[in-house]
Amino acid sequence: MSKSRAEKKQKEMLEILKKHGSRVYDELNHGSFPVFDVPSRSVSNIVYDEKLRQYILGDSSAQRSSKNTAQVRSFTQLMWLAFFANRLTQEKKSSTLRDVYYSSQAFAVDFKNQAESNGIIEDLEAVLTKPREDMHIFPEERSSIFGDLDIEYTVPGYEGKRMNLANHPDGYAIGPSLTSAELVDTSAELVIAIEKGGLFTRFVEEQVDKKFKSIIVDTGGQAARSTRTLLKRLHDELSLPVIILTDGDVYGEHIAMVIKSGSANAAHLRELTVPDAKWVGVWATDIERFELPTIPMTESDIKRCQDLKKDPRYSHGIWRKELDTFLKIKRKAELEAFSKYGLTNITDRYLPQKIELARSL
Amino acid sequence: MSKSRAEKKQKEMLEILKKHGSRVYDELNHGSFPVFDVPSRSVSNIVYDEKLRQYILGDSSAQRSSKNTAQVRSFTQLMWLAFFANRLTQEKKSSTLRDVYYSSQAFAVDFKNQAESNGIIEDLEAVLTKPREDMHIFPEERSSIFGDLDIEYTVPGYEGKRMNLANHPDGYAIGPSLTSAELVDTSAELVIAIEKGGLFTRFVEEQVDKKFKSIIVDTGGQAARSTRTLLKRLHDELSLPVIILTDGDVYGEHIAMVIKSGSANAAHLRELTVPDAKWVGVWATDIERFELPTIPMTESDIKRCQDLKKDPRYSHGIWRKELDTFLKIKRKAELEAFSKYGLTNITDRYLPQKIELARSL
Amino acid sequence: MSAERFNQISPSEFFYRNRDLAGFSNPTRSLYTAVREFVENSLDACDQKGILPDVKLVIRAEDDTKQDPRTYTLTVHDNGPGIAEEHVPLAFGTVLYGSKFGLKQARGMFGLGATMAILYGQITTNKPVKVYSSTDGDVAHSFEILLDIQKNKPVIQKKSKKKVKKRGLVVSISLEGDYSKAGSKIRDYVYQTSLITPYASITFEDPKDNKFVYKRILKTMPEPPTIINPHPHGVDVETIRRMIVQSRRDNISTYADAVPLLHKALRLKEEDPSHDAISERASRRWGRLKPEVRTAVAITDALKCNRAYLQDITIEDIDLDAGMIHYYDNNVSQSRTAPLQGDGIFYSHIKNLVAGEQLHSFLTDRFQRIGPKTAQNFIKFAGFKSEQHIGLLDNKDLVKLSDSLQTYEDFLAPNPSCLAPLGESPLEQGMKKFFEPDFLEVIQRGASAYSGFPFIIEMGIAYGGEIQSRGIKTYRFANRIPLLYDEGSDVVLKVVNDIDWGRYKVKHDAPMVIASHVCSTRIPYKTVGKENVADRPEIERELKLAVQFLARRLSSYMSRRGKAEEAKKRANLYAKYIPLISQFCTELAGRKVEPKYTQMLRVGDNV
Amino acid sequence: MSAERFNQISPSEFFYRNRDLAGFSNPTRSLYTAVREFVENSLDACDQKGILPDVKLVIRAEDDTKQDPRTYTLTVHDNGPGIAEEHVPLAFGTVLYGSKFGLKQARGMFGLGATMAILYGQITTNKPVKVYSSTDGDVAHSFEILLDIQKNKPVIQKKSKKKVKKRGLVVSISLEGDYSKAGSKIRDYVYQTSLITPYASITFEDPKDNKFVYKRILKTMPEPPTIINPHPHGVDVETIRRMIVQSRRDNISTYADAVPLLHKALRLKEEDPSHDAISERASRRWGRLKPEVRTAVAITDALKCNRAYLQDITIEDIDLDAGMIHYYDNNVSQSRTAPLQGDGIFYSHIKNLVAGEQLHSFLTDRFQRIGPKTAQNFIKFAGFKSEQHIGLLDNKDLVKLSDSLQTYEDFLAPNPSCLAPLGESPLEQGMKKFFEPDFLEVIQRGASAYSGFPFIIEMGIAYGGEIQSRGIKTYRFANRIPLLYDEGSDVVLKVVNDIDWGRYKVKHDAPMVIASHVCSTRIPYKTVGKENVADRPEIERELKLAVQFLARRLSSYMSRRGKAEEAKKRANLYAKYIPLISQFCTELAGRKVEPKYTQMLRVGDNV
Repeated sequence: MSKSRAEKKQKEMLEILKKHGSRVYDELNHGSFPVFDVPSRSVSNIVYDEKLRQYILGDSSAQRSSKNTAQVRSFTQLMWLAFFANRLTQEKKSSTLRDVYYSSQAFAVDFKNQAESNGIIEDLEAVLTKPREDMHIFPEERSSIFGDLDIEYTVPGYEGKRMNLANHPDGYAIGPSLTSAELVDTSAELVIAIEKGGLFTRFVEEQVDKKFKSIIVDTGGQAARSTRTLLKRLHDELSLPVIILTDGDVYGEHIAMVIKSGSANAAHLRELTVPDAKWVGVWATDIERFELPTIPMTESDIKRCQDLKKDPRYSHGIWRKELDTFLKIKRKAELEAFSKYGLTNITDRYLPQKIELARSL
Repeated sequence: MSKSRAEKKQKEMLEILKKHGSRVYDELNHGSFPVFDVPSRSVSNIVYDEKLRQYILGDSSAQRSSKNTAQVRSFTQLMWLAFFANRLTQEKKSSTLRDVYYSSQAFAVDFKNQAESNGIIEDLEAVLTKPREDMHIFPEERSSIFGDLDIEYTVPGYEGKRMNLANHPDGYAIGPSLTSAELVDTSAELVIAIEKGGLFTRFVEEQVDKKFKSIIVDTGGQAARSTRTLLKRLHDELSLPVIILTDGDVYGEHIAMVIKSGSANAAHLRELTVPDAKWVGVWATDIERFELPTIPMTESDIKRCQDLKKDPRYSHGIWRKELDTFLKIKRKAELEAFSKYGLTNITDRYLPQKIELARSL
Repeated sequence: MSAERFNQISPSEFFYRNRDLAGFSNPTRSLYTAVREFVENSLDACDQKGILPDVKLVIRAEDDTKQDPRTYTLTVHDNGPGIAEEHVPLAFGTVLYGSKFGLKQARGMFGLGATMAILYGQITTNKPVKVYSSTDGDVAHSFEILLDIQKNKPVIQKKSKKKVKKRGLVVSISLEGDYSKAGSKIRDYVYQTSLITPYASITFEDPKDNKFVYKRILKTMPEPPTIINPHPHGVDVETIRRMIVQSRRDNISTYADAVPLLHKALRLKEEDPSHDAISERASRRWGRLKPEVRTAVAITDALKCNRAYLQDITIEDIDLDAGMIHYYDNNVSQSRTAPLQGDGIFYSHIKNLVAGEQLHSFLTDRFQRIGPKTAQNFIKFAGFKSEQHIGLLDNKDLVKLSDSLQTYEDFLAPNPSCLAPLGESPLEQGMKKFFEPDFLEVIQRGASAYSGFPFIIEMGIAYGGEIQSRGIKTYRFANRIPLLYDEGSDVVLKVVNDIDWGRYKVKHDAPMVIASHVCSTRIPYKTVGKENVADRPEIERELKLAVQFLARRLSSYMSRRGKAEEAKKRANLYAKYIPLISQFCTELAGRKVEPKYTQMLRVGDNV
Repeated sequence: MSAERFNQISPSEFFYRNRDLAGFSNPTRSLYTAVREFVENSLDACDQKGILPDVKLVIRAEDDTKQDPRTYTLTVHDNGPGIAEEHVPLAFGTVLYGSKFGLKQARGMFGLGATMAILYGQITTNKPVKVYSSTDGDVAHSFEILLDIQKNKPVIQKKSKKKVKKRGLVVSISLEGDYSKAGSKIRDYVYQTSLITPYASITFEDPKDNKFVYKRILKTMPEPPTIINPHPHGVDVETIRRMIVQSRRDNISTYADAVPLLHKALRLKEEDPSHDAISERASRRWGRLKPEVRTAVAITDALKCNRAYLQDITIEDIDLDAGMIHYYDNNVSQSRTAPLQGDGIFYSHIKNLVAGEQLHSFLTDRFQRIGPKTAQNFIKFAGFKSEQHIGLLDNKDLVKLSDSLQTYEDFLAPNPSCLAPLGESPLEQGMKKFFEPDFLEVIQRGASAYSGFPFIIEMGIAYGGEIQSRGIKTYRFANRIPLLYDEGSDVVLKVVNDIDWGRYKVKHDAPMVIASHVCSTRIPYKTVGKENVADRPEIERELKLAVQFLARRLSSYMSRRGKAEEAKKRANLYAKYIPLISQFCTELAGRKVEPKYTQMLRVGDNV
């Protein structure tokens, strides 16, 4: 089974790339200027899909034509990226956004800067409706995972090797090999995604994995796409419920929301959301309830709150209520704030309540 | 052996804390106001020690007296921290800088802000001449390690368990359990410290560990102190030479220098340096030699170059030469720049040359 | 054209003590201000007589070995009409003596500046101003004049005359100045003045013997402006009061023509009848006498004088309340006052004279933009009666009349014939010669008005060609004076900066010049220094329309120019990128041979 | 004290057209400026006569139903010396007519402001100014006066007199104003004026019938300043020229006393000898005649007139180059000119008169700070000779003399007796009453000078008590006028802000007031608006020394006050922290019982 999944993915990617390559080849051969239809990622084309419970792209798309002098350069860049992705996929080599930027220089399709090359990568994702990780382009941010989970690697040199992710108490970095590994078996009944490395260590140390039969994931702030993919797979493939713990501020709330229903700038992709994930804290209402040490909200915190209130996903339920409470109390608290009551207060008292709560939702 | 080392450390820490506690107790009991001698960490008291090849604190120290109204508050904070470190060490619990800040609130010795609490932690380090990691206070930054290295954990719940660090190709996070583990065995003959996660993945993927019999460490930019401790232990306990690869800029050069001989703001500690570590690239001279894509140096890059030239450690050899070259060419290059010549160019061509070079030094 | 009417309006000690007010605060600023005042006087004089100006400005250090600030000689030569011998001392030796007090556009305002420069020169060097004036191109009168500051009167030190071959005026003063600091400003001033006065030749010789020559670019001059009645929106109570006094004086003064004919009109035999004879005869023939004759008779009677005396006096005012006639006796050159008797037909006649014209005719005769119908409507609006005599209005009425004139909204906009814009063609020729641009367009907007003062905007945009500077450079002019300082707060700059130039295809660093000229009978300067124009909404609007018009023209030029460049660029782009696309898709499609794209490269050439 | 010498220095149309210059640019600003001008005139008048001022200011809306801007009546009553009946029309109906032109400190400067206010009132409402003046406290003369702006002369509309019981002046004008906007500024002005004039009672009734009363705090007045000779550093060429003319005139005018005695001195029999008789007899007795008699003879001879005529004329000037005598004929009230004959002893005498005094005595007599020795040294420095006659100096000499006077460095600093500072005690009493502070200290610095003008700094600092405001509040005064606007660029603010108050234990939000008063014969204002003082280094230095002195005093006060608070704070700190230290070290040391620290807490109380 492990081989088939990774290989299927590879085959799919190579086919779709070849299809686009052939089309362009044929058009050139007939003397006509080739074009791509690139789904528009402008704000006006990003809509919230109630059914999918995430942001998706609307129907609007823009033609990128090699005939248009303003577009021929970026058309060429897009073609080069497809060509480069094709090589990476065939050779099963991973690369980073930064690698892509530099690699282009060998082919005289130099990007002005990293931002331009990132933009073209998103364009290609939208054209192929595949995440860049499928093209073997990975982010550099690292997050970690810990817990009783057996995986089987598919990366070259490790094919078929297995690993239990509870063996190294500092946690396992989530990189290309973990993201592409098969998830074989687990005794866990829950995934706890937590925003901060410090708390991750505390959770491991306090054996939250054992006490609550859980897999602990450190998202490292806003969760990188590979982390979100892994969370989705834990949920979908192993049927594990996912709960999210963040700092008690508007950014924490949004970290949870992005895991649950995606971010606006990945509206062109649909494999990154965990719609059933539950945000369990730290809520604005917890701040009062647990009398946590707080910090005043800044101007920009308040602004961010007000902006989010316009987002349809924040128009109801807990999401709306907590935003309103933040705006009322105008203060925020960090996860570490529980240390005021002792280092293990968060795992001994707060977490059990919240897990209980999540079950009841 | 494994037990003795970690336990020895623990015992040492508890003893020194008790010694200070008893002294203060006795003074109070005799009706005199207790004081601490805190070595001064001001710039004027930081000197470069040619023999130790690192910055150390000079002889100047300041008395912090509980009698002085301007100092009684910070004296109390220092006492509380010793008290808190004592509990952490006894219970073998780890905590973060942020935890310390919040934990104080339970004891009415509240810190104004994180900066103040960090300052007191450094004061205590200086008083005890022990790094905070020995008091079980860890940073949140994470770096990773990969390679054929057997370790044996000493953290609670994992005592005696072993792990080989080549099993998870995304790398192992370097946290409290890894830093405190015993280094049991390795087949490696070399440690390669590399500045960036992206390159770390590339190195693992290209099996640099096998090809060059090496352990690969991702420093994640400026190496955190736990990472430097681990590097030092790899060098000292396993007699492995350490080479360092950074971006080709002045900050990269300084990352290497800090691993080699410490940073000025840890001048009060002496277990964090690897004086024999070798910086092998990317050098300014490499930029010209390999015709790498470059970025112009900014004003602040140039300023930084000129500042470093005043540091005695940069007054000679390769350190001086490369700074001068940077100032001459006024351009810099990243490690990824080698991707211009293909993704594996750096591992296939550049790295072997540099390892060869390091051996000859 | 008639001779200038000179009249003295008031003196000068005040300015000696407050010379900062007129721009003479320090050696740098003073040298610059003195240059401006003399050059502008010369240009104004030529303009008013329709003479193509030749102006030469010379600045010399009197002692080259000294450091700045030091003494300079400043000399301005022109080919203007000159000043009549008898007016020279007063014109250059009296503060607030001049010929520019009417309601029309001129550079200077109060005849203050040149005399201030002379005064400044005198108090810093104690040397007289030297003037050479020839009104006929044949004889020049030369003067050396000091000012008696306390008395505000000229003291002639030397006077002579000689034969010359050219008409015009030369003025020369010594003054303390700082050319090392003022130099660049003076050079800018001369340069920009030449640009806005393309019909003038201007030469400047500086203290280092550099010579800056700007030859005239065209030989036609703009129409000189005419003096006209004030617009109702531009007057206050004091102005109306003066107009009423003037009206009464005009009314009374008609008698003067009747004086020589008095004995004839009254059928008297004597050449110079006595006032008794006149009164007696006039009483009998009263019904048959013309109004001006009646006036002459009434005055003879009031003053008890004979006809000859009447011929030698000028009636200044008649004050019924005080029962006095004020008159000027030309024989003794003195004002005199005589009592006015209080009854009889002669007194009634005088009373009627003083009552003055009726409001309706007063409005139509003495204001612009008030015809019979407008007058009627306005009078109704203000709550007066048409037949009311203006001489009988009391204080409250005057204030009401003034307020109503300010607030009545149906007057037409002010008549612009008192303005003298440069004209589109002269502005265009000037800018063409100065900038040699690739693109040039000018516009003169129609006349508009703010608070009763008419104004006209002229503007030109030049682009490319020999223009070396990067970014939009704006030259600002007001009544043909360049405005050099305090750019920041000027309305023209504001308008230019508010334009979204990108919309007109103009880049940030375009080589472009804008020249803007505001003409008005009263420029609303923000400061006494006359260096920037306030942002009155009416002026801002006109400036904006002018800039937008020119920007649209520039935009279409840029489009045309762009097309050719576009085609070339296109071909280059295709040649660069199509082969790359070909290479990449070949590998992607898994082919060995590249597609045949060569003919597509040619497409680029003619799309 | 002698009566004020009124003299007219010059007129007004200019100001009608440029009223912005004097602060009458809009209804808000104009109302405020008018208040200032009248109040300051009243205070100046009282000061100069040593009268404790009672000033009442009343502003009423003429029609309460109208909106701002509307017509207000502004009335100022004072108990000053009043103005003599014959001077009233000119004083209020002529621009630049006044009594404040000498070199001494006063609030107003040129008698311009009050008349400008009247002029502004007239052109906005066309109503006359009303003046009630009583110089004897018995009879008051009342006037209603309009200005004839063109002629710069008063037109009396009504005049009457009545019995009164109080001396003083009441001035009332109607003007367009905007109290809703100007109100807070006017109230500030009255408040601050009272603070710096603690010997005055000032009452202000505003249009809403609010009454602001500031009673006098003390009953002694500062010494009035005296008029003195100019300091050599403060003169220019023009001033020197005038001084020479004045010296010559003084020299000549001595003859007047000799005229009645002429026949006696010459031993002539006739009461009114002819000029022939005079000349003949004088030639023979010449050696025995006094200088002033010789002068009288020489002039009779020159004018060919008899003694009686000589008594009726005033010699204005004698111009040797032109060979003319200028004189004023009191009989016909006209200036006249007569030729001067060119030889004989009489002419020689006149020549000597015109040559004037010798440079040495000119310097010692007409300047302050030049005694005989200084004069000698200076003359050597300047390259002149002591016995040179000043009337014979040519232009070059004059300029050289002027330059040398400016640059010679060994003159003593200007004499401050022309200044009238308030004095330390009055300032202290004023601030005490106004602020009721916990701490108060004032200082008057010694006199100093810049560019030939003397000045004195007075300053006070008040702290705590009833002062409610947070942060340092600075009141600025110059010559007893409050400066309310343009704080940003004022030198006083600069000095106050540059002080490192922390060094003096003064916190950022301290409840503290600084009052600073600069007195000078000429305050170096930065702008015409007279609202901020320029940063001359000499003034800045004195201000700094004053602030530092006061700050040091404040600092020691704060120290004393701080000690007690300190001890209390210490005890609190120990009580809070020692138990914590005890708790922590007990656990660290592995003990069960806490150490005995209670007695240490008591240590805090008395350390």
